Amino acid sequence: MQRIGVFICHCGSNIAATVDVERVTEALAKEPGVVYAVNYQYMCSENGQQLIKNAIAEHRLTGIVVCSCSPRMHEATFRKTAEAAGLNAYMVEIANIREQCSWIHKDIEEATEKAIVLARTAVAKILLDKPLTAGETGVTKRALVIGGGIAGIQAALDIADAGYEVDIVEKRPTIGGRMAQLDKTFPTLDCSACILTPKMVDCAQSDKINIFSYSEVEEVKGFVGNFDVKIRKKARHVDETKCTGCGVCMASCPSKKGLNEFNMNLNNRPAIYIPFAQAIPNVAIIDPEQCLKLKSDKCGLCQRKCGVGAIDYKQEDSFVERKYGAIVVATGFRPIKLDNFNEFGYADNKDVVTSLELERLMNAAGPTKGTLLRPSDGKHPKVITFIQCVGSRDVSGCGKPYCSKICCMYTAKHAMLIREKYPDTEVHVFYIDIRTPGKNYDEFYRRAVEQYGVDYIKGMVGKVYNENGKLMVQGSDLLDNKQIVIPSDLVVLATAIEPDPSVRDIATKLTISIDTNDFLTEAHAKLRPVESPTAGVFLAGVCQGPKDVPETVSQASACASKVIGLLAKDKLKGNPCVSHVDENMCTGCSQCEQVCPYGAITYIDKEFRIGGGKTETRRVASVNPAVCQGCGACTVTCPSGAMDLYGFSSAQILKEVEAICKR
Amino acid sequence: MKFSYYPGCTLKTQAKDLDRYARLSAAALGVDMEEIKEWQCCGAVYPLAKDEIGVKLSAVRALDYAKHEDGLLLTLCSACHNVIKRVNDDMRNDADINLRANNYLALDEKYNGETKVVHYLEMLRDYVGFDNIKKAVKNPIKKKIGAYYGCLLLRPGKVMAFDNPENPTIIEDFITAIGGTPVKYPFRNECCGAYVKLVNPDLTERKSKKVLENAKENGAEIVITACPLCYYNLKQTPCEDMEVVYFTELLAEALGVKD
Amino acid sequence: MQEITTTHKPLIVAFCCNWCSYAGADLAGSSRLSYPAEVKIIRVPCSCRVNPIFVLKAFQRGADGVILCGCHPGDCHYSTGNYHTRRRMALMFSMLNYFGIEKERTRIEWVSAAEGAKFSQVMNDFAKTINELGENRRLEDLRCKK
Amino acid sequence: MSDIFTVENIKRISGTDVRKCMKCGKCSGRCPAFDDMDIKPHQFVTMLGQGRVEELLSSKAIFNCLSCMACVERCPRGVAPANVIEAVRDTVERMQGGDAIKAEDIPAIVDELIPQQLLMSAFRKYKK
Amino acid sequence: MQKIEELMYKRASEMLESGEVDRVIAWKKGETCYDVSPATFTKDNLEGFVYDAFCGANLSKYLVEESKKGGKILVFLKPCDTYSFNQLLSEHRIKRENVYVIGIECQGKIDANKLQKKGIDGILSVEEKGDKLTVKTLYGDKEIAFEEALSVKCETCKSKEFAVSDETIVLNEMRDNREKRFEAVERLEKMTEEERYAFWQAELSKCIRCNACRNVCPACTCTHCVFDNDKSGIAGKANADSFEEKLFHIIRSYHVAGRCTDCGECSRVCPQNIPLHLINRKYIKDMNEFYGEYQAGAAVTALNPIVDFTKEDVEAATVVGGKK
Repeated sequence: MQRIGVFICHCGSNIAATVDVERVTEALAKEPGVVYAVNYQYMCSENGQQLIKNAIAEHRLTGIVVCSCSPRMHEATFRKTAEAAGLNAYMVEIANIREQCSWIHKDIEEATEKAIVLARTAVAKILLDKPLTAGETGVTKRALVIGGGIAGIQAALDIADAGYEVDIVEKRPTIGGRMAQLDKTFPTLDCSACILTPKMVDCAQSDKINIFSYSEVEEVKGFVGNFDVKIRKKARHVDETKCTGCGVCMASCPSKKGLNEFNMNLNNRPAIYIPFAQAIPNVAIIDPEQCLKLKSDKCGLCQRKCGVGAIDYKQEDSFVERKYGAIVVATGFRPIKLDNFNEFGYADNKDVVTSLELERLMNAAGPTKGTLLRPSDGKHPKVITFIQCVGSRDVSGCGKPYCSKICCMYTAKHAMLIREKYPDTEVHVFYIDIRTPGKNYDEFYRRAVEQYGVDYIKGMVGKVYNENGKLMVQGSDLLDNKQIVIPSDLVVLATAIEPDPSVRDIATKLTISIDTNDFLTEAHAKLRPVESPTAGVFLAGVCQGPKDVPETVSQASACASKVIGLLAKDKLKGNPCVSHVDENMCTGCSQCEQVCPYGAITYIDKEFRIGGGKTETRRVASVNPAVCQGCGACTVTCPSGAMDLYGFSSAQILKEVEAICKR
Repeated sequence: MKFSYYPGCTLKTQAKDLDRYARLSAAALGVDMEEIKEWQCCGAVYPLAKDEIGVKLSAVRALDYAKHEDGLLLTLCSACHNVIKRVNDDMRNDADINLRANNYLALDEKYNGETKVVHYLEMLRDYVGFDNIKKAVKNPIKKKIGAYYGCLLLRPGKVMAFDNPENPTIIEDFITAIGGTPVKYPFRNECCGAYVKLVNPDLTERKSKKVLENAKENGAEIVITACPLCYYNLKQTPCEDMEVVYFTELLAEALGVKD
Repeated sequence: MQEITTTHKPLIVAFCCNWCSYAGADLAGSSRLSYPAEVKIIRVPCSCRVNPIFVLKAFQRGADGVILCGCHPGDCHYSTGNYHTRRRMALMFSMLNYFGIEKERTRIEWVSAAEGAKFSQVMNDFAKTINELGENRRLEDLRCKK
Repeated sequence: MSDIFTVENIKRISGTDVRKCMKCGKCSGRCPAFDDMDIKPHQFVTMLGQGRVEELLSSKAIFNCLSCMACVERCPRGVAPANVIEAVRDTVERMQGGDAIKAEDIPAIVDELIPQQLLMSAFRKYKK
Repeated sequence: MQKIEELMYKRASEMLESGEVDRVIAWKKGETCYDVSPATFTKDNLEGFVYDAFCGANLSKYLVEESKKGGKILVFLKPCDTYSFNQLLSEHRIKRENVYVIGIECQGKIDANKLQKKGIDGILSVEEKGDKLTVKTLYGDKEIAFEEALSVKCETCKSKEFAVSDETIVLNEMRDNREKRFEAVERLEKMTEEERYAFWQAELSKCIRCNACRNVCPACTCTHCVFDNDKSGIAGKANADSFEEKLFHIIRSYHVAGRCTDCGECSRVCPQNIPLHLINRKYIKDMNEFYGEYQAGAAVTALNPIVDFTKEDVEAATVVGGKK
């Protein structure tokens, strides 16, 4: 006979202000099976938990129902509490009377009634609960980092530093990511390459880090501690082990009209190329769309020129299968496409550029060798106008509803650098709001105004058009209540950023959730910001939300510490809420095996006594509890009801339905 | 190919050319334009106020008529196009307007935006195809031509869904098809000054002048339009060596059916 | 004579998968996006844990509407669970409708952990639909010919 | 007609939520009739939000708005300043003597080429 | 038919004699000509062996228990029964190597009830002559159209091909009337919800929970049925729990969905003449429409649509209640 205790939390006033906790306590005390019911201000507090422990001992409770916040919040807490008091951790049920009740209802009568129903439902369920013990699985002591930008690099270096193996999978031919494209970084104006490339080299030199460049994650199976990942190494048509990065092939290539992605397509590169001087790995790659040999079997010059015989036109995609204990997702971002913002004339005017393009135009390794020249005619721009919030904070459907977070700072940086290097240049910035929270950030922006004399105009630009060779920037000066037109030589659009589109595919493969803006969802917005909802998968960098370099690095290191914590364990406690089969019921029809996504079900021939001293051999299902993840697909497929799920048994759910429907 | 055709008042009076050349060209391209019966004025401007239903009813009548024909309503005048397309959008997406309009009209069967509104230019692009026009051209118009879109064809972009509202290309593609050289100029989608002509003619003249000067600066010899009001305002604006014509006139000329 | 009128209080059972929809419901809660109290949620690990029997039981015990919420297709925490749900429930709901149960009484919605607003909107909408349909007696009475 | 009623009515018939405005000024940055407006497009939105309806009703800008929809097209927040302006204009014109144009004025303005479309538009916009 | 029976008898006795098979599953005469039941025959006893228009029973299910006894079995299967046999093979309920299948000609089976309803009583024997059926009765010969006497399960026929067989005995071309298969379901679909509800309430209220449908169904081969399992939460015999009482048929049909070959045995055996096959057939029709044509039992290796899926599957909201 079960003896159930019910503990009703006030959650301060979060619950108690809307739910009459006294009435809930009285009602629950009368429920069959309930021997004790009490309410308390904060059940999750030290005192609250002590209250539960005492009650378990005093009333010889066999199970507890806590009516509080979402089980996603404190189920684990109360399981530990129960365990500490000698109960089985799974003899705990939570009635969610905060998120599903007090927070969404205003009427006390209505909320109290609903809270009572929810609590009764939990009691109905716990009466059928059974003590469960979690199984254990081993941990593969290796991590996978998806994305080789600054987030991925930092995470990999930190994990490797703790002594664990790390693989970086980067879809581009080199690691480095967006940060490698930046000229300077705010708020200190260090050269981006100078602080990034040593980290890239560290990755290449670490014996713990293995870089799969120009590779993509093909398939992910398994679960925390035991992921099986298939990696596609795309054909680069150059043998990585032989290429020395000498660059002779690049000089010899006759097809030189490829767009240089690293320079934001502002200049050209040959069909065989190394993305940039400090690329890691420093290995050439052939663009199959552009290579004459691959397209029409003509040429072959690079192969003839290559001194080490690294060119392999016949190379095909290959696959690597590896096991990992943890995965870090760091897939980064890209600037949005500007097709919906033609009022700024980006499509028609070469001298309207995005901020990332400006980074390349200012960079010593860029198309202009670091001298700021207009793309149209190669002249020095004398008047430069910046437009902020291009595509950010836009709910009209043309852009992104969020603030891209980094634009105010990099625009101030650009303005400052231009005024520093070319003091005769006039710089205007159209802004809606300036958002510079962060250490030394607002000071940085003010320097642009006070020290460098950048003209900040509060207002938005309505149209950019070409007139007499000038880019006419027509916009509002709201503080002056005027419409102004600034004839400019160069217009820079602080373009919104969005998650790299590859993240959708990765999210699907890892079964982690993505929000309406394609950012990955963290397990808890405040308390678990670097964990995904899927155990063993962590998030770093802009794939989780807009952030700048220092924030990205912090998050990457936080991810690394989570990964290290996970890999340091030899065994992981599994989820005991797994499927199990009643062999007496099982007919061996194979349908459960067909729906199991994990291959956790196999069949065995087993002898059964059938009475009269006789036996018969029947084929029955068998569940591997270490592999089963507890989705329950098999339980519904099974016509005979032989399959059931611990913790969510059919009988329990039916009782819950009955409790809810009891009027 | 058959379309129910809504000409509109102005095409029966001051803009007869716009209409006549459209019909001649359509015939040459094998498009059947069947003028709908007993059409009424579209209301000339789309009423922005949510409580204005009466002005929208004639558009709904025309739409309902076309629904019972081939479901395609062809328009030519930019203003009619704008009004009818937007009213159609209301009938599809604004439950309140839909309800009230249907209550007023008491049609046999409710009208819920089933008809597709097609502008003559959209018809050329999506049903005839500019490639086919190119093949049908007998006298290529070898001139530098500036397309003048104005406001009504393009905005609001999401409702009109005519072309990219800030970087349209449909008329430029049309110009290329009839053998001309399109001149893209930034003011092609700016307002000509519209009806304000009657109360503040100075504003209208400034706006129209800016459009023509901008087209000229970019090298246009002719400016073409689909809107009788733009046509009037631009025509009234003194600008040397700049012709303003309806696009259908050039089309008829190119197809060799201009009488 | 005074007529006693009892107003029917509708009852809606919502099965929510732990990973997406239940989290979406939590988000609706923490964002204070209300939905009617007649909606009561049962937490299941995955929408594919929902046996059609549970749906029938709910109706039989007097539920006026049953809604299943799961991760968006392709985003299932267990990879494929919601694909199974989609088939099973399309067939089961179609069958219930074949027996004359109003098709509006059953619904599947895909709500992610980030879609608190959608969760609230879905529940408001479903509750409104169920309120309009009124009391559901059909399944209960299916074998009792009056 | 009380002010609060007028404000709410203008909000209602404009069909736009002025609270969505984030005060970026893009509407006014784009407006082709900006110089002829005593109250600017972005101010219409702000002032309606503040309930400053008297000022709006006496504005001359309502007759210079071209309804070109550029402000609506470009608003990043889905606000429609042109609808607000039209709602104010309609409110003015629905009051007695509110018409901005009278039928008897027309013959003097009209030339023989003027298209019906222009007359109809003007009548719709300036007269009830 | 007489001729077929002779050939069948000949093969059965040959194979029993030669020891190729140990037992034969076929039909056996009862007290009256229409009281035919499935039976196991051995070498010593082939008495009562029959095959005529009353042999409607699907013999495949009997193999489940019979094959456990060891030895090799000869079974006679009509075309539609072969699908059930195949389906059972795919569910590992029968070992293929233990069974010798002879596919036999079938022109549709008749229902004595239908004859009796037409006022034909005292039936002694029947004789098929093309489209006509001659019934010898105590009160003289009666002739009716064969079609009018067809058992409800044979009114439409899903196939005249043998999904599996080791040999066949077919002398005449078999009548094909499969195009009408979903007509009755469609008629119900076209009704309003209220009309459908009234229809099923009228039908299902006749049910006496005799379990005949479950016991005869070749897809219902669970070791223990959920309805008999106290732990399932839905257990119960008649009236024990009103839930199960009311929803027995919905759940039963769901449990066999995707595995039901549409053999029609449920309707054939129902003492209350409830058209149970219309429930199963609705699932089949839905599956065909939603997920592509599928015939359970057509192939042993095929994945049943209820355990299969595609990423582009239709949503319930767009298909339930038909497209509007």
